[in-house]
Amino acid sequence: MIEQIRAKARELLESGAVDCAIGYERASDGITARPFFAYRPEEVERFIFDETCVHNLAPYLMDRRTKVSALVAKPCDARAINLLLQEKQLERERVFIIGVVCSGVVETGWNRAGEAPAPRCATCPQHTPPVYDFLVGDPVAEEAPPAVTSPEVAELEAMGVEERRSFWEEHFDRCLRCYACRQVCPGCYCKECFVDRLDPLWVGIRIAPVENHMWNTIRAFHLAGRCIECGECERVCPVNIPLMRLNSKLNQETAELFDFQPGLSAEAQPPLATFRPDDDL
Amino acid sequence: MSPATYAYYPGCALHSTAKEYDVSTKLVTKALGIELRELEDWICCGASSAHTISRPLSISLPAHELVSAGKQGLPLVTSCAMCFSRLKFSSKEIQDPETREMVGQVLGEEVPENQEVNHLLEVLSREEIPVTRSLSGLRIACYYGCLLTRPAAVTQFDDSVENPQIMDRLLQRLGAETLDWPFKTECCGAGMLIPRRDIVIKLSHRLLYQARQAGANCLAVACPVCHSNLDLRQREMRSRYGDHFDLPVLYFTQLIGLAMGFSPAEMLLDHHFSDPMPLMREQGWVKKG
Amino acid sequence: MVASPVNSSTDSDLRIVGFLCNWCSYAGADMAGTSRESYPANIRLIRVPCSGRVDPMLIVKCFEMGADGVLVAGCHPGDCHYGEGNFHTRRRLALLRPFLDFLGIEQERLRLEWVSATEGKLFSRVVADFEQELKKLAPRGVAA
Amino acid sequence: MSRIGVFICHCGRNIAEPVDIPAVMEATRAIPGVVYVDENQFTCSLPGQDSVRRAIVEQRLDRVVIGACSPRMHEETFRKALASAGLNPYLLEIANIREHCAWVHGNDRPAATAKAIELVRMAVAKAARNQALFPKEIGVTKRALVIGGGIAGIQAALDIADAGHEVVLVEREPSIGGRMAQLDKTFPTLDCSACILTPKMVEASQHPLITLRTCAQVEAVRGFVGNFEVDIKQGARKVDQEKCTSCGICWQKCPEKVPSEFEMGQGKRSAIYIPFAQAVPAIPVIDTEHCRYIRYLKFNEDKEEGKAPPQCRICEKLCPPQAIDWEEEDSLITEKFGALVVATGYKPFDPTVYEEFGYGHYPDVITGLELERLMSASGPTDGQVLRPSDGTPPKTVVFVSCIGSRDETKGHSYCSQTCCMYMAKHAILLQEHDPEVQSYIFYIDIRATGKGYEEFSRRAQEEAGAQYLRGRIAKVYPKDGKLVVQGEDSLIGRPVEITADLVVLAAAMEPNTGAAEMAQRLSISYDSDHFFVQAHPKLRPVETQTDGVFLAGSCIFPSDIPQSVAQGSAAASKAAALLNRDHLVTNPMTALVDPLKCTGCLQCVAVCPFNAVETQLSREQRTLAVINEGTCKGCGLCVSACRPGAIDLRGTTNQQLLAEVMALW
Repeated sequence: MIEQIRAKARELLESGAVDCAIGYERASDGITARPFFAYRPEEVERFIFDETCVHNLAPYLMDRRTKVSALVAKPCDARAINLLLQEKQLERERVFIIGVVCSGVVETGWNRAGEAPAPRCATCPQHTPPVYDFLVGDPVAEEAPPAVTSPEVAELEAMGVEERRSFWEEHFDRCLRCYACRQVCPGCYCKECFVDRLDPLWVGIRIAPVENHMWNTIRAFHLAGRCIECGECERVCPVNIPLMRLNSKLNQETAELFDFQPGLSAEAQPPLATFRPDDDL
Repeated sequence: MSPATYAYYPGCALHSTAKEYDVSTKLVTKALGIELRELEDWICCGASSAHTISRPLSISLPAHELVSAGKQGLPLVTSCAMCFSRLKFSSKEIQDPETREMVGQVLGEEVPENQEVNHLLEVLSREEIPVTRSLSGLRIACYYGCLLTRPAAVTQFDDSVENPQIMDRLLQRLGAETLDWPFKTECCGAGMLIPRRDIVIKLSHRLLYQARQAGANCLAVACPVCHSNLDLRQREMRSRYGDHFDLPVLYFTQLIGLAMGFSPAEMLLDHHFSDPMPLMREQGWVKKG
Repeated sequence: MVASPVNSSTDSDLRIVGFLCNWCSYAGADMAGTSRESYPANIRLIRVPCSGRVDPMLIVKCFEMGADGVLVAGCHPGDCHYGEGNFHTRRRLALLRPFLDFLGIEQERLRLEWVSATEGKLFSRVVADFEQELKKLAPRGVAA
Repeated sequence: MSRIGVFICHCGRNIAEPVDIPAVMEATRAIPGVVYVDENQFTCSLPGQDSVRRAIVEQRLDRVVIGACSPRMHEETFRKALASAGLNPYLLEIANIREHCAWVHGNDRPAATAKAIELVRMAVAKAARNQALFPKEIGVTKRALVIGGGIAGIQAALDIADAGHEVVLVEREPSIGGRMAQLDKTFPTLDCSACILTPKMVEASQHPLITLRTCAQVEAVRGFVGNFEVDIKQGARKVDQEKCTSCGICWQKCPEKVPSEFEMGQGKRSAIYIPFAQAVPAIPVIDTEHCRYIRYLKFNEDKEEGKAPPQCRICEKLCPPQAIDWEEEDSLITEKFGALVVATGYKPFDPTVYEEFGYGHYPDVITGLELERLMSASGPTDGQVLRPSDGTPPKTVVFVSCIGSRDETKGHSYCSQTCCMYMAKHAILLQEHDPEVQSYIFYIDIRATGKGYEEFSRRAQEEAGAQYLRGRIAKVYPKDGKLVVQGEDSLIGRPVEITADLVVLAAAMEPNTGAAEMAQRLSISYDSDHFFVQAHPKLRPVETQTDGVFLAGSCIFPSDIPQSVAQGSAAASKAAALLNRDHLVTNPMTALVDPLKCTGCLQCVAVCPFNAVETQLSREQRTLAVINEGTCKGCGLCVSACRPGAIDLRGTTNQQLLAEVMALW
C-alpha cells in the first residue's frame, strides 16, 4: 500500500504533473503520523500510510489553489475535496487524488497510538473514497453512504430539553475559544470568521457562557448540510467538547428533510442553496 | 379494507321500533365476516333532547360510548343516524383539551382523544358484497336524512352535503337503479312527531311525493326515525292529501341482505307497515300464493 | 445598555422578538394596528425587507441574549414580493428549529408564520397564540 | 459619537393617549448619542416637519429618529424633510409607535409606554448605524402596457394614449370589451350596454398610439419601474389580420358548432368565429380545439385509433381574400414598458357548490349573466326571455341574492356590490319585456348606495312590481315542470314557497381565472379572495406596492361600470405622470459585496431570485461575487446566505439589525 502511494507520488513529481504531493510521514515520536509535503521525487520515500494517519489533509489544498497538488485521501478527506469542489474553492484539474481504501484510523496522542478505532471511524461505513484519480487498496464492493444517525445524537435526543441544555452548558463552559476546531475544518475557509468580526460583533470578545454558546452554535450551523464528518474538530478540541454531535445532528436533519448528504458528489445542489415551492417542512 | 371487528352501538331504536334494522345489520355483517361486538354497558346518546338543555350532558353521554369502545381498542360503528351524529359531535368536541378534561370529570374516566366513529353505511360501502340476487328492477330513492351529512365539518360523511352518493353507489353495485332526486337530505320531521304530528305528516309527505315523482318503487333509508315517519305515516298522508303512495321503505341493510340471498322474511320485511311484499312478488323473490 | 421595565400589570415577563417582512407581515401588523386587533405587548417587531433577510445568526443571537421566543413572519408561499425569499426562509428555519431544540432551546420558541398585508387579525392571533405557547415553557431570563 | 435627534409624535391623541409621551421622552434623553428630543402634535404636519428641519440645522443633527406611525405611512414624507434640511434622507429611522404599539396596546398604558420606549431605543440604535445612501438616476421607457381589455382597461389605454404615450393593450379573448359587452342594459339609466361601449372599443382600436393585442397573454414580467420587460404570448388566430375583410362568410359557413363562451354557453358559435357581432377587432379566430381540419391534422399526427375527423377546410375554400393561414403558430413577443396597468377583471362565481339550488342540474336555474344574454337583442333568443328547458316565456321569476358573496361557508365573505342593482334592473326589464311577469327577489339587505341607485331600486319595487322578500332560500326542486323555491321571509318569520318558472341566481363577482398567478408574475400582493391589494386602500387606491404597477376595475374588488371607468382613468393618470418623467431615481437599498471577505463560494448566486449577482476574477485570479445594482431589488437573501459575511444590504445591514436586537437587552 505504502509502496503504491510512493510510486504514484514519484511518478507524478517526476513527470511534473504535480509540484507537490501531500501525504503522511512518521512523526518524531516514532509512533504517530504527521502531514508531509513532498516537492522532490526522492522525498516520496518518507511517505507512510497506516491507521495512525488521522489528519484530514484537504484544508492544505486551500493554500495551494493556484498550483497542482497530489493528495493522499482517505474517504473522509475525499468527501472534503468534494465539498470544496462543490463550493468552487478548488479546481478539479489542480488536484490529483490518491485515494486510499481505509478501514479506519485509531485514536492517537503524542507518543501514543491506541488500539480502538477513532470514534468517527467506528461507525463510518465508507471505506472507498467517493472521488479519486488513483486508488490504493481494493475497493469495497457495496459501499453505503456515511450513516446519518449516530448513537451519540440519539442519546441526547432521548433526553429532556432541560437535560440537553445543561449537557451543552457544561461542555461549552469549558470552551477556551482557541478555534482549533475551525482551523482544522475543511469547511471553515472564510477569509474572516464571524467570530473574529468586531462590527457587527456577533460574538462578544469576553469568555462568557453566552458568547461561547453563540460561537459553538453558529460554528456548527455554518456547517449545516456541509459537514463531511471527518471528526477532526472533535479530535483537536483541547477540552474534549463533543462537537461532532452538533454536526451529526444537523447532518441527520439535512438527510431527513432534504434527502441530502454532503461530500458524496461535487455536483449535488446543497439544500440551503435551493428550495422547492412544495417543500413540506 | 376495513378492520373486521367493530364495537357496535345499536342505540335505543334498534332494540325497539327498528328491530328489523338491528336484525338485518347483524345478519349482513356476520355473513360478510365483520364482527360487531355490542357495547355491554351502552346508554342513551342524548338524542334530540340532551343538546337542547345541557352542553356537558350532550357531550358526555355519547362520550361514554367512545370510552367503552376505546377500552376495547376497536373502531365504533352505529346504524342509527341520530346516534352517529351525537357520537361525531362528541368526538369532535373532545378534541379540545379543556372539554376533554371536563368530560373526563363527568364520566370519572379518561376520555380518548381520537376514537374512530363510523356509520354502518361507511363500513359497508367499503366492503365487497357477494351478490347472489341482483336488485335489478328496484328503482330506489336513497334517502339519507338530515343528520348523516350535516354539518359536513363534523360528520365528514360524504363529499356532498346535499347530494350524497355513498348509499347510491353501494346499491348500484348490487344491481339496483338509484334515482337522482332532490330530497335526499331533506328533513322528514323526525321527533316533531310528538308535539306537532301535522308537520311531520306534511314534510314526510313531501318526501314521498318527490320520490314517487322521480319514479321510485321503493325507498332506502339509514335511520330508524326516518323509517318510522316514512313507513308508518303513509295511511295518514292518504287521508290528509289523498295520495296513495304504497311505497315500501326499506333499510339499506335489508336491501343488501336481499342481494346476498337472504329471504324477505329473514330480513323481517313483514315488519313494515307499507307492505313491501307486492314488490317482492313482482321481483319474483316471493312466490305467489 | 440600561434595562427597561417590560412587565406591567397585564403582561408576563416574556421577551419575544419578531422579524417581519416589509411587504406582507409588517403591513399585516400595521393592519392589526389600524383595526385595533390588540395582542400581547411583550413582542418587539423588527422590519426586514424579506423574511429571507433574517440570518439564522440573528435568531440565535436573540436566544443567546435571553429571548423567550422569536417569530419570523413572511408572505404566504408563492406570494413573496421577491418571488422566492420565503421558500429559503422555510428551509433555513426547518433546519434551525430542531437544532435549537438539540441545544436545549425548545423548538416551539422559534416560529415561522405566513401573514399577508390584509391579515391583521391573523397577526394578532399569531402573537397571542405564540405568547400562550411560550408561557407554558420555563422563562429563559436574561443572559449572563 | 453621532448626534441623534428624536421626535415623538402625539398623532393627536392616537399615540398620546395610550402612551405616556413625557416618559418616553425622558427615557430617550438617556440614550447615548441622543442630543435632542422633541415632541409634536403631528410630526407629519408642516409645522411638525419644520420643527424637524429646524432642529437638524440648529442642533447639527446627523441622524433623525421619529417615533410616529408606520414607516409605510410617512417614511417618504420625513425623508424629504431631512433632504430639505441638507441631511441625507437615509439617515432617518422611524419607530412605529402607533400601529405596532399605541393602537394595539391601548388598554394597557404602562405596557404601551414601556414598549414605545424600547421601540424608540431600537430605532436610535439602528439609526446610529445608518449611512448616507445615494440613489442613481435611470431612464424611463415611455410606453405603457395595459393588461385586460374590459371597460377599465380600455379607459386606461385611451387616457394614457391621449396623454401622448404609446400603449399596448393585451386581451386574452379574441375581442376587447370584456364583461360589459355581455350586458344587455346598464343600471340605473338602462342605457344599452353595447351602444355606450362599442364607440370606446372602436376608438381604442383606431387610436394611433394604441396597439391592440387580442388572443394574447402576459407570460413573464421582469425589470422594475420605468424599465419593465414583458413577455407576451401572442396566440395564433390562424387568420391573416391584414387580408381579412371581416366579411363573415367563414363563420357563417363553418359546419362545426360549439357552445358560445360569450353567450354563457346558451347559444352556439362556429369553430371559426368572432365572439359577438360588434367584436373589435372583427377578425375571426379559429378555435383549434374544435376546428375539424385541425382535429384531422392532430389525428394524423398522433396516429389515433378510429375514424378520422373530416378534412373540412370550408372556410379556406370560401374565404374571398384567402386569409386563412393554417401555418400561423403562437409566438412570444418581448417588449419594454415604463408602466403597467392591470385590469384583469372578474368572472362570475360558479353556483354549482350550492347543490340545494340545483344550478347545473335544472336548466331553468340560471345566473344573472346568463339572463343578461337571454334579454339581449343580440343574444341567443334575440332578446326574448325564454326558459332554457322548454323555450316558453317565464311568468314567475325568482331572484336570489348573495350567491357566493356574504357567505363564508360556500363562497366569499365580501359583498359583491353590484348584485342588488342588477337584480333590480332585471326585474324592471323583465316587466318591460312582458308585463305579466311577476318577479320575487330574495335579498339579505338592499345595497343601493350609488347615484340614482336607491331610486332605481324603488322603481323595481313600485313600478315593476317586484316582490322583495328578505331572507335566504333553502332549496329549489322541480315539480310538475316548474321549480319550487323554498325560502324564508325573515320579516314575517315564516317559510315561503314559490312555484317559479325561472330561478335567477345573483352570482357574486370574483377575480378572474389566473389572478393569483398574474399577481405573482407582477410581484404584487393579492388577498385571500385573490383580489389585488392596493398600496393603500384609501390614499393610493389604484397603485400597488410595486412601483410602476397600477390597478383598475374589478381585479381590485367588484366594481360597477362607473367605478371601473373612474379607476381606469385614475390608473392612467398615475401611469401618465410616471411616463412624463425623463428620469427616475433607483432604490439605493441594494446589496454590496466586500471583495476582501468574499470566498467565491457563490451561494449568493444560487439564492438570488433576480440573477443580480455576477462574478468577477480578482487580481489573484479568485472568483468574486459582484452585485448588479440595477437588477438587485434589495431582498437580502444573499446576505443571510453569505457565511463569510462578505455581503451586506444597504439600509438593513447586519450592524443595523444586530444593533436593534442588542438594544432590547
